[in-house]
Amino acid sequence: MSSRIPLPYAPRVLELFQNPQNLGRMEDATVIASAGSPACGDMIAFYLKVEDKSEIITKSSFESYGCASNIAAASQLTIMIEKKTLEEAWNFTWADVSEALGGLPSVKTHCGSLAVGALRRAIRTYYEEITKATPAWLPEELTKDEKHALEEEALAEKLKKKYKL
Amino acid sequence: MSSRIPLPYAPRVLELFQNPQNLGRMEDATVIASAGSPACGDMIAFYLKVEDKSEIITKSSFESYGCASNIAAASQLTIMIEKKTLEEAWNFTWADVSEALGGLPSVKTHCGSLAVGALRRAIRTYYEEITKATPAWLPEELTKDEKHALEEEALAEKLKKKYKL
Amino acid sequence: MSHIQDLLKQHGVPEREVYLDWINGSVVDKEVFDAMIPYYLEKDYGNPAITHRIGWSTLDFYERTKRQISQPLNVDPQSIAITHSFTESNNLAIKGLTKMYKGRKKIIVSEVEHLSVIHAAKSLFDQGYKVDILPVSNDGTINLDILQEKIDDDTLLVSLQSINHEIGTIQPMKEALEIVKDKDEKIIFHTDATSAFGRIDLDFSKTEVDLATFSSNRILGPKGIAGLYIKDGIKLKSIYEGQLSVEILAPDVENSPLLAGFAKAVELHFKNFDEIKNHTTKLRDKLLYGLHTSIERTEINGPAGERRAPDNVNVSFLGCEGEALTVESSMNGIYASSGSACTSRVLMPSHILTAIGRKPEEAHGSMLMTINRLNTEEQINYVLETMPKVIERIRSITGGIEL
Amino acid sequence: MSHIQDLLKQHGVPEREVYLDWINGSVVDKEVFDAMIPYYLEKDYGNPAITHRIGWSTLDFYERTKRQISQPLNVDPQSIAITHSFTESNNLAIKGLTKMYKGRKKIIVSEVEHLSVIHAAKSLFDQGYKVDILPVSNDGTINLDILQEKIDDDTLLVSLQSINHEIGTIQPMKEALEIVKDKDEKIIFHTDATSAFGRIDLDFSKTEVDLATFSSNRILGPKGIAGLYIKDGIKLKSIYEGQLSVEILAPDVENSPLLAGFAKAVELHFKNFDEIKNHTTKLRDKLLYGLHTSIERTEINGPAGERRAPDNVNVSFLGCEGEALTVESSMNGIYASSGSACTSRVLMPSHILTAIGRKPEEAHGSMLMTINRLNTEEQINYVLETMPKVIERIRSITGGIEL
Ligand SMILES: Cc1ncc(COP(=O)(O)O)c(C=O)c1O
Ligand SMILES: Cc1ncc(COP(=O)(O)O)c(C=O)c1O
Repeated sequence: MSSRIPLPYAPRVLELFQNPQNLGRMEDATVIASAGSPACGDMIAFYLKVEDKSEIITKSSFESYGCASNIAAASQLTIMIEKKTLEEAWNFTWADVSEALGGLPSVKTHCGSLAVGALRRAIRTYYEEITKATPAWLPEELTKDEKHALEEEALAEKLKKKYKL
Repeated sequence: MSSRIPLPYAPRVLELFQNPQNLGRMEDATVIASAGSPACGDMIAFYLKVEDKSEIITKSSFESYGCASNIAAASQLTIMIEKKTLEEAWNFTWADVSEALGGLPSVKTHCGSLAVGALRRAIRTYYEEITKATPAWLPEELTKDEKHALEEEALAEKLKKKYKL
Repeated sequence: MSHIQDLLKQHGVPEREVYLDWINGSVVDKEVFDAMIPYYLEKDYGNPAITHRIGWSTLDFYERTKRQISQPLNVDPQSIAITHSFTESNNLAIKGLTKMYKGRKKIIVSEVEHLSVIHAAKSLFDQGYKVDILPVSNDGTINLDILQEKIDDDTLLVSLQSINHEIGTIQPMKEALEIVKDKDEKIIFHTDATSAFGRIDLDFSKTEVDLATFSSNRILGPKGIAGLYIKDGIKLKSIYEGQLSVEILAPDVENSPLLAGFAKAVELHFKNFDEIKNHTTKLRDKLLYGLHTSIERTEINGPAGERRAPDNVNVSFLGCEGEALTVESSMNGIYASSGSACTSRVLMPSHILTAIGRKPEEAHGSMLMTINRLNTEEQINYVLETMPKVIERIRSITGGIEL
Repeated sequence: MSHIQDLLKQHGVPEREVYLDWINGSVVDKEVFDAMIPYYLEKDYGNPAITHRIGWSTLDFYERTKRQISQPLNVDPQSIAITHSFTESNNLAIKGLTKMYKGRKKIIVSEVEHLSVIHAAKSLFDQGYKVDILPVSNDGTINLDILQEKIDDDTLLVSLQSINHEIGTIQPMKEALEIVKDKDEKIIFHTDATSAFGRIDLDFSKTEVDLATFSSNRILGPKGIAGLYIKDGIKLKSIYEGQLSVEILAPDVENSPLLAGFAKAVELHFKNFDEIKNHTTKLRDKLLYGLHTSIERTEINGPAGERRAPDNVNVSFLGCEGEALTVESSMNGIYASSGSACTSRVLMPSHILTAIGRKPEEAHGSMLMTINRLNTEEQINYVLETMPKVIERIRSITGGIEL
């Protein structure tokens, strides 16, 4: 049976929704990545400015097509990774993001997850396209949060087929 | 599914219930008959004083163990048969009684019916036990209203068995 | 049918009136009503699953009231499903369970359960379920030995009420629960606590009760809203289909004013639990024993003393038919109901009175009076003064008819 | 979860507030509320099937209110079953029918029916029923040619709504009914008229409609009470079990204050039917066309003009996600809902918007606003002034993401 779900956001979600930090396209980004799909109602683009040697994220920003928690999660993550190395940034999980937001309703965990997926894609892209060398700490296999993004994108394809678009 | 039933009595039912005409045992009755069964929650005793030759009912009365409509129906019938011949009295049906009462709720038709059954039993008893001769107008077969009384009595026996009394 | 107004005119309004038919309909407490007003007119009237200010505010209200409603049972608010009525709760407990638990096919209920339990169980016959009916003693107490015997590997559910709604028997719930769970923990135990809520202690936090029905309108809350306690881990399926919102087992139940009333009724009733219990018990005994001693050929239905619900009076006046009794009482301003066949569509006497061994003519002469905290001692005195005349008149109509 | 109050504090109370989410929750009219008061506190609170003054008086009240409620449909009051909700009415119509009519096994519904219809029909799969789903055109109109094709000897029931609840399509009910009954009079025709009651003429006296669902809380009456019209001769069985009283198809629905409110809401609404219709139609068009012309990349969902419900506004703002839209609107004091997946438990967009061929990203960006007679032109002006800013901000968050 289909149904609506109550969404008792923590105030931090609304705060970031109202006043998102680090919102918007970054023209001079070192790397860009996106995750999710508009067909699922959730998509995030992630921009990173990475300092060369130190691999420190000096600036990051996002764009989001998504619900309030999606926007808040992406914004929250950009705040968390500020001045962190790529390795440090990699290690943030959706649970960290959710916690920083005061707890997301369980149906919304995929929003936190999607932000993390987009960030990790950006980090992988950095090593694949910029340094062309993979550091030891970067797992070869996709992590859960990255897979989640893939799943959502696959679902979008299915939806498109279902509705014959 | 068992259920309660609304009983929107006409005011005449309540009037006769409050102030029943011709209530009570008649010591000098010509004939007495009863119908129904306490096990079913409905029983009527009918008393007739019959003038010898003319076969006119000079007085009748009743006792009732039953609901308001049962009491009202019996009382109403005693009023209707006053000064009537036995033949005329015989011809009153439960529909006549119900009409005189302003219409009984359909689940209560058996109450009107029971009063008529008791009266007819009294009339039969009169011919069987007093005159010992059956007039031509008196049907040999039991009428519907008499059968109804029998059915109710049979149901009482069944109830008694069911509850092992 | 428009002659009902004439009937009422014929009846008249008695000078003194005493309402003792709380089980069949009830006003709400004035304070309860006041608590409902804002939710009808201005506040938290939204859908608690919508993401805007009114929706969120309604959600906040919803969670707060569910917390209040769950308090007397001492359980997690999340374990309470809101429904429209105790009847729906009973149906959800029984049919909703059988939709989720396949395999076991036996349901055990008692003979004196409310019809919503008995009929809900029997409605499953055509899906291969077997319904075992427990007999009761002549005061309405469930036979625990037979319960012990009937439980087997095929038993899915035992549904036994906490207090009987008609004759007030307080059932040995603790013992029944022990028997069931000792034999097999997996058997689900449901209790219809509708008539027990607010009458006896119902702390479920330390028991193994799996499901419990309770309702708002037995404690002067509004009708149209009720609850089902569902122990964590028990799975049910909604008994009808629709769009679900906060409640995931019953569509279309989110109703702020009724919830506000339910919560307020709970607050008021349980704040004064002991006082209400003492008050009604005193009036109950006064009425029950008063009728029994002052009117001859009067029998008490159900147990006496501690084992009787504090608000239940049920007696049979021999030689009286119950519908006539309620009408004559009514004309004297006393409002009560009867287990007589004449008040039922199927013309059968109350299944509860026959279950305790009453002869049909005893059942027909029964009167059920429930005592509410709004009733006063003066009212009971009036009833005690008046009923002998009522009975005398009805018996005079019965006259010499032998029963 | 207790942080909802903090969430509300963070949100704040906007200076101006316009409620347009009537489909999801509603206050009652002040006059309706006033009509309910006596039945909560002092009057006709009894059970209408009990033989005492309070019972009879309640019965009289019950019959009078049912008469009022049946008037707009121009049918016999006895043909109206009272239920707790339109969801229950829809379930009773569909499942209650299949319990009585054995043999035929096909049910035809449209793609855009309310979930209570679609899911009730589908719940019968395991009893061997087949559910045929009619497609709709891109304004939501039922495809009558396919209806014609699908009807066969096995068809028991056709259930088609009168007005779509989400995109406001007024369905060609008369034509659909003719097609069905011309082919086979024995096929039962049900219409979910919940969103049509009070919006279009629903005189069933001269039609062959067999069953029709309607509800109180769409015309500023209280929630918790609804109706099902059942044409004389059609047999249904109650969908759950209990003690029945006046209503013989739904246990435990006799609720005097809610009935009083329902009847009063009917009286007030239909007394002013034309006025309400003109008022809402005017505001609807102002809002619908206003949004469409002042905000680029905005698409209207559902038909325009005469074939659209007088109170329905539904548009998709491309490049916006619906939940974010409702939140941003809310912070500007505009309360509406969305067909976005993000507001649903299953994360799927509205089945109605996808049925009319909207791409998922169009469905996600939809906003449903319903206009009530309590809304004013000034409020609509405020919405028209404010929404461009709302959309602009949401689109700025989406930024360059390509959809
Ligand atoms: C357990 C229980 N039994 C019985 C009833 C009511 O019985 P009746 O409808 O016969 O008065 C209720 C509630 O009304 C109830 O909760
Ligand atoms: C026909 C119809 N559809 C839909 C709805 C409600 O839909 P939702 O719960 O999705 O707002 C209602 C009533 O609420 C309805 O009557």
